[in-house]
Amino acid sequence: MRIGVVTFPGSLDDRDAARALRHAGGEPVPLWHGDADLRQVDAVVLPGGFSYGDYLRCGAIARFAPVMGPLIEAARGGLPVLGICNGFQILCESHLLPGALIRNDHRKFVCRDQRLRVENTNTVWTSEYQAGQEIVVPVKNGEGGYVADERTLDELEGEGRVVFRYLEDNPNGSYRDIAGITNARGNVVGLMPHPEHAIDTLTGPTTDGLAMFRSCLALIMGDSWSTAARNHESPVINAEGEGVRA
Amino acid sequence: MARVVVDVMLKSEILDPQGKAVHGALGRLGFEGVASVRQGKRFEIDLAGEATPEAVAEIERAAGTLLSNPVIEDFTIHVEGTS
Amino acid sequence: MARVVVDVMLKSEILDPQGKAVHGALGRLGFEGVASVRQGKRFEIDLAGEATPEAVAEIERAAGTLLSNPVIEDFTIHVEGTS
Amino acid sequence: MSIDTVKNAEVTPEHPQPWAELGLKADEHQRIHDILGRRPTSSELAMYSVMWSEHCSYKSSKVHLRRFGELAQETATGKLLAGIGENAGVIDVGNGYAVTFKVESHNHPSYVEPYQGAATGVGGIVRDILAMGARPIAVMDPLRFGPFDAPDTARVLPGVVAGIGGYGNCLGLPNIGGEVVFDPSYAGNPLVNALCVGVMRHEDLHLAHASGVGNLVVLYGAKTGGDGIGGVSVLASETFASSEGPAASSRRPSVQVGDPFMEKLLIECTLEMFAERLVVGIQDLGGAGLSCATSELASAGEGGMHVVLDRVPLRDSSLAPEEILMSESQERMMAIVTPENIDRVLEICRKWDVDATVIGEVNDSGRLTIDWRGEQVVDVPPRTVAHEGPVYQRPYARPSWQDKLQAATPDVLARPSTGAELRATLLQLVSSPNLASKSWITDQYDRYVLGNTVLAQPEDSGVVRIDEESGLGVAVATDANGRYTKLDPYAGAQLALAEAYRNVATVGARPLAVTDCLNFGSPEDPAVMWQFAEAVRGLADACRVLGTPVTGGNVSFYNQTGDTAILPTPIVGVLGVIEDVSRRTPSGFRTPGHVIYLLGETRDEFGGSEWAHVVHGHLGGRPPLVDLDAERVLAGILVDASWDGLINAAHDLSDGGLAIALVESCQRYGAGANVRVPDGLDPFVFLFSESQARAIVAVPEPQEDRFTTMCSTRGFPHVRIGEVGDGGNAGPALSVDGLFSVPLDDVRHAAEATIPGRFET
Ligand SMILES: Nc1ncnc2c1ncn2[C@@H]1O[C@H](COP(=O)(O)OP(=O)(O)O)[C@@H](O)[C@H]1O
Ligand SMILES: [Mg+2]
Repeated sequence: MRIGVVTFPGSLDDRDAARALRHAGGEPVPLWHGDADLRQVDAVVLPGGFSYGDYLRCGAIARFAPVMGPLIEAARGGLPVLGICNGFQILCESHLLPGALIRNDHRKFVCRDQRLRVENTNTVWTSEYQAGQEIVVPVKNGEGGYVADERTLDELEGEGRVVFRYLEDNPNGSYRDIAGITNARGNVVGLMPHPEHAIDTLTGPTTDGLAMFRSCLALIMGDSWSTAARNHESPVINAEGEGVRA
Repeated sequence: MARVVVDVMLKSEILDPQGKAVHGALGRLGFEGVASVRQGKRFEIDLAGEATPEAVAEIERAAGTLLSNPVIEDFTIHVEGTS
Repeated sequence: MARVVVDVMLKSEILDPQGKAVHGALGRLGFEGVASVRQGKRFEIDLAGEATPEAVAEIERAAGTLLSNPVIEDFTIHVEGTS
Repeated sequence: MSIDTVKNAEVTPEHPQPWAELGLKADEHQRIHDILGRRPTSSELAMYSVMWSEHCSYKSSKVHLRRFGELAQETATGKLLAGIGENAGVIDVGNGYAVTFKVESHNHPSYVEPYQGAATGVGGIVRDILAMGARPIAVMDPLRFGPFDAPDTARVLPGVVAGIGGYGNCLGLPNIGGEVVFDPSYAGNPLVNALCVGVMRHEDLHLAHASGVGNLVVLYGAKTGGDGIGGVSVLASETFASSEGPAASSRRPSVQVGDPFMEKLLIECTLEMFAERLVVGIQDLGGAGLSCATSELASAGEGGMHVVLDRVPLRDSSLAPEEILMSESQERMMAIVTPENIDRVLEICRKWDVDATVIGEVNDSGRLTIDWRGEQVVDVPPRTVAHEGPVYQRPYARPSWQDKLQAATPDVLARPSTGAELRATLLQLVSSPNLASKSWITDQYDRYVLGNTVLAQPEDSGVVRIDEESGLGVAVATDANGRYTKLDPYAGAQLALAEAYRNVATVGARPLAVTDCLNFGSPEDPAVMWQFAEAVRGLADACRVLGTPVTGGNVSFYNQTGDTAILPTPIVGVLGVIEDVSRRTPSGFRTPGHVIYLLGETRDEFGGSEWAHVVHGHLGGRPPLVDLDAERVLAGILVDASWDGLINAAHDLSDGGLAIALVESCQRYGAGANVRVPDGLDPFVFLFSESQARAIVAVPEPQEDRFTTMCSTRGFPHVRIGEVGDGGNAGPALSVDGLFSVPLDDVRHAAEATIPGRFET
């Protein structure tokens, strides 16, 4: 299963995302920010890092990279896209996801192992988790405070689009302890924590991150999700999280 | 050669941790009488040519797309000296 | 209630990576005619009372110590509306 | 504008020059005349003055550092692939892999502008590692600050930490360890040392040579601005009516702003050049900028180089040639490339959006010649600039106060004896700034990026995997104890090495090689110079015994305010290899019932101890005994026991002694411990002595016999002091039989409240 990993100037966790995909049984395909070409991948991961130094605003400059043109269009059409940390920031700047990420409330970069609750397993990227499952994944960011206006927040909560929530203490002042969200369709997910750094207990605190990549692979393999995605059809996701034709 | 200045501030309803910190620090420095502090960004954009209405309009477009994120920020723009 | 604004910019001879990045992005986005971009900080300080000379002097002191590092930055201060 | 050309210099011998303002001594100035057979041009004077400065020429330390060169240039794994003199030492770690590492100081800039000073310190050491042909894979940051409560410490520390994190995190380099120590002597002289580790395949090793007549000199990276040329700008001002007149000096900042994003691009595009074998020689631009890079490359290569200065891309078009030569603008590299490869090199730079310019050519003239606006402004033998600087035999003498200091032993200090007193002492130490948890600081550093970090703070050493197939990895630790070194510089330096060596072995890695950053006061003070000479002698002697060569390092002098120098602080970094990182030994107790052994001999040693410092504010006597043979045997046991799976936790004993080590091992995973004082040992000495060559280990009961046999056959002292405990429903606790018991929650609170309580705003 070919899953693209985009490298922007300043991307840092792109190799790590590729490694995680391999561990999960997928085939990572490098995508270059400068090429407006998705190379026929079945899904895309926007990795963490400091694209363009995170100058101006995190993700603000990367959003305009050539690769983002086809990516935004395909994501609107249903292509599975996961944005991790900087990737999440880019998805928000691209308006594929609502809200924005600002400076941590304590104004320091924070790197630590973070407990999260999986709030929604009906997305392309979370179907392999149990509803309400608690996981521990590293969080590392300086501008990870999720903010949006009340209306948007209520809407997200109402539609069950908060995918991950911080437990114990909120590492960055995110409104309503939001760690990750999805679009209405469940194919685009963004989160600040780093699942790609929780794939083995040698280099990470847990293996809790693997299920995120497995979820997507399961869907792609389990059914013609990828064709559906490429044909920009809207698949329905059932409780078990397997993609089935509408 | 003209200079266009774009000021970008977080919307008032968005929490501003840096402003809050500065406010606190001012307090600790024994400076009373501050009601609130907001911290934003200032862009000084030097144009190669004159600040023609077209040029300024261009910068205004950039300010609304690149320099600020309308979801959380507002911006103001002025040609230097004419603020 | 008065507002004092402090603008902090890197000294002109100091490298400004952020301004450089913005300049580059403007170019890629097809905004022509920009000679240079500098990015700095803008502090909007709302006073509980009036902007008395004493108050402004106080803030000026803070601007030179807390809000900027004279080694690499310059600041300008003005009372809003009277910039 | 008038340019001081070589021609002009020949015909105006009397022309006054500000050589003194540039820090040159009269005899040094004369030597330049003798070398050139004429007065130097302003550009040449600038080059010599900065290259002959203490920082670049090591003129005060050279005669002592020779001792390191006399060590056998080989490690347990074979000959060094590169040693002292290169940008960094290179060590063979097997499987065709080589690693390079080096620690450097950025002390003064970090005091003036904490964030940028520390940030550019990281940037500089990373470029050194890159210049060896290696991919940087981790950084570490040994730090020293003034009094914990001093207002200025609250300015410096948060800025320094944010700067190290800001730059390292943005580069995508995991921070895997360091130190944070507070002492009044560092007020006004904080120490910001930065260490970087890199990895390469043997065949990728690159050296700073400009060889191959006709090869091209490529400058790439950031544009050149007026950064960091403070002193030199007198050249650009009054004395030489250059473009902007007297304003110049004031306009030249001596602090630089780093651009980690540019550095990240520099790394990726440089590694791509290496991968395609496009680079003949390479050099980073650090202190002394182009002066250093051009003269060092030329003198290490064919011996000749011609540069056209006008081609250097400038950020500030008003710069005079001497300023361009001096500029310390960050994020720049210089590569020597054959004409066939130049197009490909420029193409790679374009791909990464990095400016690259051919500014010159290698020749066999034996001279470094530089043109500016069509005229020659530099014509010098490069060796005389780069390698044949002045060498001083600075006078040194054991200070008169040394005897008094050593006579003031801690034996007179009141000691805790009852259980309640010992418990209180423990909590007092745990919450003291130097021993308290540093997580408020280290949580600002990314330790996960690159996905190969196996151990990082608060472990004894950082461990990174370098080969995913075989699990081959390296471990690095840095240490230095300024109080020990003040009491006895010779022993103090050896103890720094001993602790770093021990820390590496504690995680299960075989110690191989050393890098060091020698932070001292003014070399013009004979007492300081004596401390320095003794420390170097001690370190060299200890390296000989342990078989760990010094592969490179850095000297930082003039760390003093007025006549008071900092505590002599020889930071020692040790690198070790571990064949399979999955065998590493963590420091934390996990499994209740595992048996805790104390390895090594415990003596009544409190000179320079944390206890004397925290409880009595006392510094006197002698540091703990140095026993390098014991360190060696202990290391062997820790490494083999880890490989054979005999131990599942190990922690070395250092500051604060056994009590602190136990607390740290319990804290890690929240397991308790019940220990007993061995017969014949005083409880206070047992708990708080800082005797060296010691460690604690947790042994699974089935392995106990094999483990004790290993220790006995090697004749190493080992005593069973207790077991890892679950604490039962009372919750985990650290209990010392018959004396006291402390709930871990109390300990954690004591340990974790201190640093945030001071710096969280
Ligand atoms: N500035 C720092 N940066 C990164 N890690 C640090 C820093 N200061 C302390 N640490 C880490 O905290 C842990 C405890 O430090 P220390 O007590 O000095 O270790 P040790 O006594 O074993 O040398 C070590 O893992 C060390 O690497
Ligand atoms: Mg240790």
